[in-house]
Amino acid sequence: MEHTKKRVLGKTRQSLKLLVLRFRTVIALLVIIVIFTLLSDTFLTVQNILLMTRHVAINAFLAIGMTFVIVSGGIDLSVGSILGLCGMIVGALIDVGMPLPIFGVVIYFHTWFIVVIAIAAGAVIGAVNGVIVTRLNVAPFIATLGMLYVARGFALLSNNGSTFPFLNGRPSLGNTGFPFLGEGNILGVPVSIWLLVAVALLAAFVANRTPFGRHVYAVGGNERAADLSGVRVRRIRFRVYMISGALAALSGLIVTSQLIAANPASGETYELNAIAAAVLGGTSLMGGRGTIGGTIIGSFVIGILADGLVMVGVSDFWQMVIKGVVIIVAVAIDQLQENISRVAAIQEEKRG
Amino acid sequence: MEHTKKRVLGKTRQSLKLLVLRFRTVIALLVIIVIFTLLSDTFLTVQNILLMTRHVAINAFLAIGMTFVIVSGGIDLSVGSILGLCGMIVGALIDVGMPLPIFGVVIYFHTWFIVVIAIAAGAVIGAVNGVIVTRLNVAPFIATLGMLYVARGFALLSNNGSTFPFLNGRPSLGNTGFPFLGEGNILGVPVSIWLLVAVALLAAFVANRTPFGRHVYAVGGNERAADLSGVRVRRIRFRVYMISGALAALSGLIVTSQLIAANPASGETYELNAIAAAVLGGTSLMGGRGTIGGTIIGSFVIGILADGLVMVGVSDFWQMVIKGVVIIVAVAIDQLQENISRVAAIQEEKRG
Amino acid sequence: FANGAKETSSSTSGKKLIAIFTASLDNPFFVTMMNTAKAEAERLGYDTMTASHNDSVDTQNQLFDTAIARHAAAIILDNAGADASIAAIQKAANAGIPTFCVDREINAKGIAKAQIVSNNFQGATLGATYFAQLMGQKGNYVELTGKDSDTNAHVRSEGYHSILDKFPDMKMVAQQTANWDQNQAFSVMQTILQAHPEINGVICGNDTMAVGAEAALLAANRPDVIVVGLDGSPDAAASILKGQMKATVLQPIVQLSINAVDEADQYLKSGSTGKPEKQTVNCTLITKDNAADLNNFVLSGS
Amino acid sequence: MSASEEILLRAVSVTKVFPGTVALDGVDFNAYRGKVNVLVGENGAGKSTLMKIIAGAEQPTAGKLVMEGHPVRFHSPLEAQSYGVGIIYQELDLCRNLSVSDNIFLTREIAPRGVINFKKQREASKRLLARLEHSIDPEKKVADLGVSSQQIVAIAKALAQNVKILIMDEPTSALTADEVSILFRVVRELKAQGVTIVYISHRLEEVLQIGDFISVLRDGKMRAEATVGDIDVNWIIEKMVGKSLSAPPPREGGAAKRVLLEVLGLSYARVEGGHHVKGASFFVRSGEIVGLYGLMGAGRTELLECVIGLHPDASGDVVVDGSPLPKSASVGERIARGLILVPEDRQAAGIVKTLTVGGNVILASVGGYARMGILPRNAGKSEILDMIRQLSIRVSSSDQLITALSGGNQQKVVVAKALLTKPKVLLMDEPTRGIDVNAKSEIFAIMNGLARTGIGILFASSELKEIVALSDRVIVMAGGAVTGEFGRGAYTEADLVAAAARDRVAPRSSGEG
Ligand SMILES: Nc1ncnc2c1ncn2[C@@H]1O[C@H](COP(=O)(O)OP(=O)(O)OP(=O)(O)O)[C@@H](O)[C@H]1O
Ligand SMILES: Nc1ncnc2c1ncn2[C@@H]1O[C@H](COP(=O)(O)OP(=O)(O)OP(=O)(O)O)[C@@H](O)[C@H]1O
Ligand SMILES: [Mg+2]
Ligand SMILES: [Mg+2]
Repeated sequence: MEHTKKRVLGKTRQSLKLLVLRFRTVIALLVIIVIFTLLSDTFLTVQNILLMTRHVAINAFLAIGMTFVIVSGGIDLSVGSILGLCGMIVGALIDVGMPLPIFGVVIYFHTWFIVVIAIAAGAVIGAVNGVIVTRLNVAPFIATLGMLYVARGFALLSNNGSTFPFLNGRPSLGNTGFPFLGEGNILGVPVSIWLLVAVALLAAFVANRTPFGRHVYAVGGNERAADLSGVRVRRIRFRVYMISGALAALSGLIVTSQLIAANPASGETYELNAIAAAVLGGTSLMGGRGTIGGTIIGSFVIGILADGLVMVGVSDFWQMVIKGVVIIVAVAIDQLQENISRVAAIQEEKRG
Repeated sequence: MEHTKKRVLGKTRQSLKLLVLRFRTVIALLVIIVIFTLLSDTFLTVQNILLMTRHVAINAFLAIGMTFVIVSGGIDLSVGSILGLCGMIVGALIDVGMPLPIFGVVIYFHTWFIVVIAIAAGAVIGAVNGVIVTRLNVAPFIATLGMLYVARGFALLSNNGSTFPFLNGRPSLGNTGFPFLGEGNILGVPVSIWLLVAVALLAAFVANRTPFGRHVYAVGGNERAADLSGVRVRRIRFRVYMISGALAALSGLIVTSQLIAANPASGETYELNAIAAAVLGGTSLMGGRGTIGGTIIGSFVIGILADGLVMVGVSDFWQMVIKGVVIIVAVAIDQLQENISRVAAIQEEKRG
Repeated sequence: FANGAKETSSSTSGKKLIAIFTASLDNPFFVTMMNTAKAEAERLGYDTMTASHNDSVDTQNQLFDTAIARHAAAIILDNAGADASIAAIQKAANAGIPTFCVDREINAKGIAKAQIVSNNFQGATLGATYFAQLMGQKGNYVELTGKDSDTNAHVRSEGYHSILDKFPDMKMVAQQTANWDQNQAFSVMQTILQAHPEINGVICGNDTMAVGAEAALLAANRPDVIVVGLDGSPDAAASILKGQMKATVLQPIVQLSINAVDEADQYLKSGSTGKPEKQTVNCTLITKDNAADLNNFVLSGS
Repeated sequence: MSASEEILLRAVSVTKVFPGTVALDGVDFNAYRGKVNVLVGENGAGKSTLMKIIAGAEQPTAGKLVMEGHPVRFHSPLEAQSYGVGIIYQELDLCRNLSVSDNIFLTREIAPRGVINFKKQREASKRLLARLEHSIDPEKKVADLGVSSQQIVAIAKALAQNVKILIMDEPTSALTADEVSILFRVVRELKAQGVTIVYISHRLEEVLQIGDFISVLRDGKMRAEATVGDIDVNWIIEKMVGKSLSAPPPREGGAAKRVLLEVLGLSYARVEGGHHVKGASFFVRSGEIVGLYGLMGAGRTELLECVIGLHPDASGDVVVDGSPLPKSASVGERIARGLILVPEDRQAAGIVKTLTVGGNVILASVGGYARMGILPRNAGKSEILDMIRQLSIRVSSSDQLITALSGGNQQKVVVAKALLTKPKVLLMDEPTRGIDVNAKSEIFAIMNGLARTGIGILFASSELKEIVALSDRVIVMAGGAVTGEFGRGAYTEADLVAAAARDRVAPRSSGEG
């Protein structure tokens, strides 16, 4: 009896601790939200929340792909460049179409097909990363660092450094409607938010409920063990880069659609925000640990911080400092909290 | 007898293999040099070699510090920002001195003392990285990513985003002579090259011939085993960040001295070049493996590529693409060669 | 989003809000733009919100969203891209917020309420003409261009060549981008000097690069090489006074910024700026004769 | 042996070459259907390599596999699995970040229509663990389990597949006697179901107990094959080492000497409640070998880790050679004072894989070779070579990477590293885990020799025979507490077992004294 009671108590304490640990990023998020709400009365309005969520979405797509890559034990520095390059591909396809010189014609695709092409292009670039990592055995950091330069180079080369403007399309070519992706609403909620919800749910499902997802965690946790257990390690690692590339392309589509213009410099340094979001959300850079939900929350912390600081008028330079401090402090608290709860447990034990 | 002979043979083969492995980056370097020599007749002149070495030096200092950090199992993304911030500190000290409002005076330091202060400042920032990593248990990638933002923010704040120009100093204040560091010559060879030689030799010595160096390799190879062997893991990890910070400051001094102006944006994205140089030189991002010699060669590959492409007039966009491809290919060849020599060794073993 | 913005903005203090967005704050040019506009707006009784987009169109787009969310009355903008900024400005217009472009124009008419820019092309021709004159209309020169993805880099380059290409004896031996960056200009200049020691002049797309190139030339002991920049930055002016750089071209950013805010004020009060949309203000050549009168982008006596 | 026995799987002149080593040299191996085929051999004989080839984890350099009469080639573990080959690896290759049931069903997820049915997996895991008489929570993370529980999970994982042939590479090295007998029951059940077992162990009595056929590998060559009924331990040892081994010389129990290590009231709390170690007090005298016996999870590992200073938040006093250690003393300071630990898990805590053999041996004492912070060229080279000789570590050179050594030789390197620090008290956690008989007797001889020189040795072991043979005194732990202490000759094996089982009355998490 006694024993059972103690055990139940232990369990309650355990779950409370887990709860705190789990919600540390949520708590950080809430703190940030409260602060900004006090400092700015337009901060906590439906309109502003929708707005910030749209901003968050762009980073969140990258961060979701990044989460798969990091959980598998890799890293993808090329997402920002892929975003830029895929945006340029969309721009080129809408603006100048696809010239087929041998036939002397130019093909213009339907908008939806262009979207599909762009995402496929992202997946293919991701696949190239995957091949370099899995077949040429180049460390992910280096492989994707190389791709960061290569993809950005091609994005700049694609239109000689210039933007593709006015991507409204032409009705005569059947390629109108592209701005809908970035600026359209469905049931009063922006398309990009719907997409974020859909992608996040799908990603969480894949991560938790499919063999592929389990294998990603297994590979990141202990590659050798996964290999010996029959996990097709290479295939898994290859695919996470494809996913990351495809999601970077999706992000590129939304950026391009919002601007109704494709800019070759789009997405520069976004990889750092994506990594920061994933890690703030509890993803371990050692691989094997991380959740999509955490990553989404991490994206919100980064995004709301950026928007909120602008709203309350903090200078650019201080924004940088604050962002850096928040990243470090949030992750440090993660560690501290783990320690604190450990010490608490030990103390309780000493009394008992 | 028989046995001894076999052993000797084995040794020769082993060392031949090691030789090939060791010189793969040298071979890449030679290829690059040959190509540029063919494309530009001023490329292989003493003067140009000295010039390129000076350009290489700036990255090499960062890369040497980075090598210690990576070998210990960490990474330092903040070196570029530390470079910029320490440059601004020098600029401020020469330009406006150190005002002591309570005494109503402004102190101007002697140039050499300013140099010391700047390097100490770099070491202190590195130490902060070290504390965050070792005491707050924040992953190095995140700790130094945070510092990347914080240090850059402070660099920009230090003079409100402006440069400190004309750092020639004033004879009346005894702080002249600063440009000597970046532009002076000793025995016909630029000071920064002498510094590079000195720092590289010292770093190689520390890595190979001191207990500290051995411990860095042990910590990077297996932290737990090192810990159980009595290695003060935290202290070692702390110190590598200090070294990296101090060397970033040195690099910042040279950059600032060359420009005779401190620019708050100096060093942006330099961390990527430093990491690339270390990895091209054979440093493993998993920790435990890497040499200073290799890193120096890696720095030359990166630096000569950049200068050579400018000399032969390749466009910026193509420079990016080529740089990315070279990074990937060089590391891929590294892996390939290791595989090939492994297969060769096995074949030999079969015959023998 | 078009609906919410109709009821006009008032912040806690009851004042209307003007958002001021500039490129990057690590260049005194943009800092001056921001500070001038901010001071003028506050003088006219507005609240201000300032930020920089670091030449990222996406960041700029998000800043616009934020301005719209805060019901800004007007936006003063030094934009991130002539084409890629249009959508954001259009979005603000749809939300009833007028945008006034400063310094950089956009490739569309009727969307921004005003585009008050210095005449980059004219400025470049000024600099190039003086450069050619200093060179004696002959010799080898190098051009350092700005970021390739920046329209102004191209406009200025075209301005330079519209003049320099007329002189058959002036030969451009190298053209490289230094991405508006001081360090990169320094290093690229050193390298080019190796390949082409025979040069007599360097013409740069902005002053930051000119100052970097000048440092490289001094280090190489080539004070004879003529360096000309563009912007009229304090560093360049000081360099000219020291006899190092030979000239720069002042973009009257202070005037542009004040005009933009004044016109915004005018528009908010009367519904019209009373001026055409495109307004170009001519640039002024700065040489050792007038560099001393230049103080933080303001030429006294002009 | 009878020719009528059917061979399920046959390895035909399999050769495997690693750079620097011929691990297998034309090895023929037969696995008889429905039998327990035992494979023995010294450390580095090539047993694990042969098994990895059969399981598709390594590719043979030459030779082939024949399964049920057809030549087969397994390019991946998955392919081998599809032929019904299951394996429990020596290195316990589990994903520590995943739950027990995730590990058990890795690549064999119960996922109709691509969606995993976790409930079914959990239930199936429970059943498998129950079959091994364990009630490990299937949702628990493997990282939160002790070594022996992990071993159980690895076994359960292998049992989860429908195997024709099950390879067990030292499955009992981390198990207690009770657990071993449970495992043997399962092995017999499997056998009865017609499953072919390949069984590797260094515990030779075990081999005789469970095996039907035995094959002996030495230096990468197959030396002998026999029916277990026809042979005895001496036969195995003779085939394994090429000569018969004399029993370790009995140690003369030295008279009571100076106390070198005294531990007083050592406690180390468990995060989730209870204690790893609770109020442990004991001492070790000069020239004395003290055995530390206990069942799985008794807390021996943690006790030793606390003594060496790995857990700064442990309470209690440690006195070395008369002077108390400050609570805050780091591992390095404790090493300097004459303590050193040879850890249990050599992969995770023993060796540094990126270093050479020499680099590993000198790691804990490298500071001592420095003159004014600088190491002389070839610092400690002669001592390293001495150690390599003394412990007969099989290497071609001290500059060889340690990863090229077999498990047993790697363990010797770890011992060498400890000895080079000239310890007063040597702490050894399962020093013979995964070490062959030859190396074992060498290690015993070394321990005896060290004790003779006045060093005190405290070693934890799960092997009763080892404890009894070697110890001057035995300390028994259960549930984190010391439950018994016995002088040489003053106890029976039953006494030790009884003391070790003292906490089994109440579940471990209750944390009673
Ligand atoms: N990946 C590898 N690279 C190089 N050599 C290896 C590798 N794996 C094993 N070896 C070598 O092959 C030989 C056989 O090793 P193996 O692990 O099969 O021995 P074992 O009989 O299982 O020994 P133990 O009883 O210690 O587990 C050893 O000499 C070992 O050094
Ligand atoms: N069944 C279990 N359930 C939960 N935790 C366990 C279990 N078994 C072991 N552990 C964990 O492992 C710790 C020590 O176990 P370990 O097996 O290493 O102890 P030990 O006495 O050193 O035994 P051995 O060295 O024989 O494995 C325990 O304190 C506990 O944290
Ligand atoms: Mg083995
Ligand atoms: Mg143990």
